[in-house]
Amino acid sequence: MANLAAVVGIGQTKYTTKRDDVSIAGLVREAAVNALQDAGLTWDDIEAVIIGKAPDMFEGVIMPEIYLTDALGCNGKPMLRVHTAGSVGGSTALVAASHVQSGSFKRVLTVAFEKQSESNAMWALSNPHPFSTHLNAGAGGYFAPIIREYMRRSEAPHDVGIKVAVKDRLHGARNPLAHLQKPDITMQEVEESFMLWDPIRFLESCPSSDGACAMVIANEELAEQAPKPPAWIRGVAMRSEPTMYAGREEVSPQAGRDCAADVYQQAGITDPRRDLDCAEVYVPFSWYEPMWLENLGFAPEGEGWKLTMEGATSLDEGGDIPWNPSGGVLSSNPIGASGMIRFAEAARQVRGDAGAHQVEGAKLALGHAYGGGAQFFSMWVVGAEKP
Amino acid sequence: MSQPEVLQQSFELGFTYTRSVGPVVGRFLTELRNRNIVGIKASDGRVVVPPMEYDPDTAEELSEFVEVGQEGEIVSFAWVKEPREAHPMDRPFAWAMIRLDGADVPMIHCVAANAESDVATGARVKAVWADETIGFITDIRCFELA
Amino acid sequence: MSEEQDVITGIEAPVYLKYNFTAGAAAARFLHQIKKGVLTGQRCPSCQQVYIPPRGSCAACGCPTEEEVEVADKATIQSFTIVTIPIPNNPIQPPYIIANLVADGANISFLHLISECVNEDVHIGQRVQALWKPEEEWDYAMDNIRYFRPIDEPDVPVEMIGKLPVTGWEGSADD
Amino acid sequence: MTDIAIVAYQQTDAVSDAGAVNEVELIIPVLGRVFEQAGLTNSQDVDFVCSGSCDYLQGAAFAFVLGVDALGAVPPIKESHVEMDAAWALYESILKIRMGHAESALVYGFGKSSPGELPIVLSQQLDPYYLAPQWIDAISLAALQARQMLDQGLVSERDMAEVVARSRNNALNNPHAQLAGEVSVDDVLAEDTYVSPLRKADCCPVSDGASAMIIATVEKAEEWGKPYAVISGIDHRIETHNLGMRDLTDSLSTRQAAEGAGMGQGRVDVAELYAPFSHQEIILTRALGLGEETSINPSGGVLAGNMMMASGLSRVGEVFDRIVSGEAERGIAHATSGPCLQHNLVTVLEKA
Repeated sequence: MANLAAVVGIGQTKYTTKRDDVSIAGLVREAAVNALQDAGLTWDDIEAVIIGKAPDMFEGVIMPEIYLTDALGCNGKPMLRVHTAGSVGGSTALVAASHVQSGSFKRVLTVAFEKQSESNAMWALSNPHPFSTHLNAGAGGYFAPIIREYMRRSEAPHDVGIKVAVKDRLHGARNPLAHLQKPDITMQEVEESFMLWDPIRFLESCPSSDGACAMVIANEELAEQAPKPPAWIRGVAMRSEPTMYAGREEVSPQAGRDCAADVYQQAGITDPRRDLDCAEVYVPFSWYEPMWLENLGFAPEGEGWKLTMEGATSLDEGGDIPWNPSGGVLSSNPIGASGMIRFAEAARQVRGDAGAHQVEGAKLALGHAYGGGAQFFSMWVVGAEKP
Repeated sequence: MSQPEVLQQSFELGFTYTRSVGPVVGRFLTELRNRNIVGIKASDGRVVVPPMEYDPDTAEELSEFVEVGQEGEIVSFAWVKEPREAHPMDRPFAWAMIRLDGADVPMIHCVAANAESDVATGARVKAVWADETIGFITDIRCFELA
Repeated sequence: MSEEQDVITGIEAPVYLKYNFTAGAAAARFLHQIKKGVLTGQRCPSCQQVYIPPRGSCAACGCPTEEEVEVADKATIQSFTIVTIPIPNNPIQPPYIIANLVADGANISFLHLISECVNEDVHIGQRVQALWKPEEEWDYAMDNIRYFRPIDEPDVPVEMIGKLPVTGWEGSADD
Repeated sequence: MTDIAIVAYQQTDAVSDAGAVNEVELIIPVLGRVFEQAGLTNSQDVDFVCSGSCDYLQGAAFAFVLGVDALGAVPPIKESHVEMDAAWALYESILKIRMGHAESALVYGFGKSSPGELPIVLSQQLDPYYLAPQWIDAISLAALQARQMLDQGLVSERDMAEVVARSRNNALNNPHAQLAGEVSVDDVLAEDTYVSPLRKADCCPVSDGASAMIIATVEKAEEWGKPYAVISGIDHRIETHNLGMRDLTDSLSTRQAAEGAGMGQGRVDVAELYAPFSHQEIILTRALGLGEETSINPSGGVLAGNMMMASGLSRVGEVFDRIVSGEAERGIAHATSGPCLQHNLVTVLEKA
């Protein structure tokens, strides 16, 4: 049986296109210091640091924990670097939690970051390789055909993605840290935005952001002494499957369904829409909201889009299950940190500390991340109450 | 099933990264452009060159800059007989840890010399500036024996 | 002195590394065959599925694949996207269609371009065939196929995509 | 704390150029053998999988994603990855077992370093403003460290040559070694310097290869009925990235890790140390306080073949092999990362 663990401090940076005032270390450091402050702790209180980010090619610094040791106060401590593609922010939080849940550590710091302005994610993700056709047009090029197949199967109206794009930006406008601030966004504006990878429009895609997110995770005893309410970790799960194999279900991957079932079972959730108060789910392209609503069991297969269209996932429409109240990946996307932001924002909700995007009375929340060809999944459920 | 001949192709993985440097690294590079070298004072009072942003022992932000000399002493060196393509020199040279005058912590840079026997631990070296300084570590083109 | 000039806030850092890539065994066999104008996949000894391009293993079963299987240069569109932004370092000009194509005789899709079509008419289940470059330009590359173009065959029902024999698609009875 | 059993270990030969083998083709045979050794079929038979690799070794982002193709991950598995040596993947897997979310795990590491110029590739691990733009290769940094040792009289060139000669001779008994032979100290000393003061023989070769291990709770290992060794402790520590602020002639973080892992609580019969340069073996031996009773690097160590991202795990595997064969009762394995031994991990293994 895992030891209890809880999030006792959360720190983020303001997400933006280019943080031109800090070094890579400075960016990572800022989130970490904010998390320590939130937890009322100093560097000496931290026993180990777990860091995550997406491919090293994004910043061109190989195994950056080596250079970031001092910025994160790690001299003489254990430091671990996780990399599980786009899900890495979530996986990193889970590996950090396992440091405490295993009983090996009392309190650890975890940080995930991306300083995407140092390079060009499109370049890093579609770097030509010998003997290959080099038709890889970035993440959007990869996911667009899968979205098209979802649209065909579900017979969803064409404007579901547009609605998600608007909803998440309106959420983001409540979150001062969100990269995109578009309080006046309209369906028409999204619909008229440039079609990048048909059927994905510009405003249905995530931005490219600089940013870092950090959390302090502590054991039961220290969490109970924490100055601010802890977010108790009620379930943790990861699943992976290969990128391509014959007969793979790409629209609703088995790995996502299995991962959700695992984390719900641990948290005692039988009906996620009813039992959870909100969810922070990795939605980098708007259509992934209805797709994940189904994959995560919030709606029957083929009907996820109905929840979206009913406003069930919208704070502004008073929905019963707000998704991405922080604005989500569609409002801020420092790739390596995006998963951890989902996990941290879920924790903020149950700590009652989410400011203008607080879901009133939130007690139980889901944090979700995915990566690779929608093949790596990591999830946690956090609660206001101790399990 | 036969093993086909091996297929090989060279490729370059390359990008020119646009790095923002923050105030500490920025100050050092700005001074380099002006042909000055500055260090920073660590929590234990040691002067570190190039300046670190965060103290290794206390993890605190560092901010007290100290101008140091452009000459110093070799603390250790490695003699490179066959420079690699990426290296800053195309003839034999040394990488060295150099403790600049006024600094406590050595920095690593290259030293131009005619022969390995000319270089020694404890030898005095001085900075040689690039013809044009732009605010980059290679504004110090190399060190040479003083 | 320094006060009179702008403080440096950013630098350009060129990071260029040279590699000598060697194709894996499965890829090398595939590339030797495509240089002759033949598309070759590998069949999993366990689940019998045919992978192309082959990677030397069945990703589902995790076992090595060795049996080589020739597949057709006719294929079915499993899905696609119309891309309107350029690919870095690639001469193809947008808008262009990139499709997930399953060749007849294969069970898994690969990416390739669709051309000689009306972009708006391209659809899932559509039949296409490779347009090869002139033989004298063939190299160890999938680019030997310039693109795929629609052919006059009935659409393949979605549930049949990825299950056609190498002999192709006759069209179902109710077409 | 739950004791962890190592049940199986396998590796490829360390080779200078694996040639026409992609990541999956490199891994699959090793995984096949390690599952066979444990009496298992594939990753469906373990509860967790964790791997270590580095994209930049061969210059392709997401190298580890292809690794998943070797696992038989259908239906989906619990799987994670560290962009580090697989010794740290072992560490992560142990936490997973200790938290009760797994009873067994597959750990593997792989690297194809031959496609790039490894010492130059590794220069991009350094500070991206001051050091990486100078392209200071990893061998030159080690040479700076060796010179400090020599200047301070802490080692002689003969001491270093003795490490090399012992490595080459020990490697004669290691079928996976890349460099092995009856080499004398004088043979080594007769060699010219390479990056002075280092000779080429003082430096590990560049190797391609992979290794894999299966661990489990002791209860599970008993159930499987295979011989096993017990991991009684594991810890790792990192040091400042500023080489000028470290005492390069010592390895403080190795000592801290050894203390954390409980190395001092018994005799050390065998030690496998990840020392890519001969003088670093001496630094590590001293930092750990190893004496005459300890057989150091009986496999030849990484001077006989350094499979980047797998070598740290291999050190653990080598000690495991010696314990289950009865050659040793208790041993330690060391792994390192970063320039001049910046980050160090120590595992203590004991007879079951």
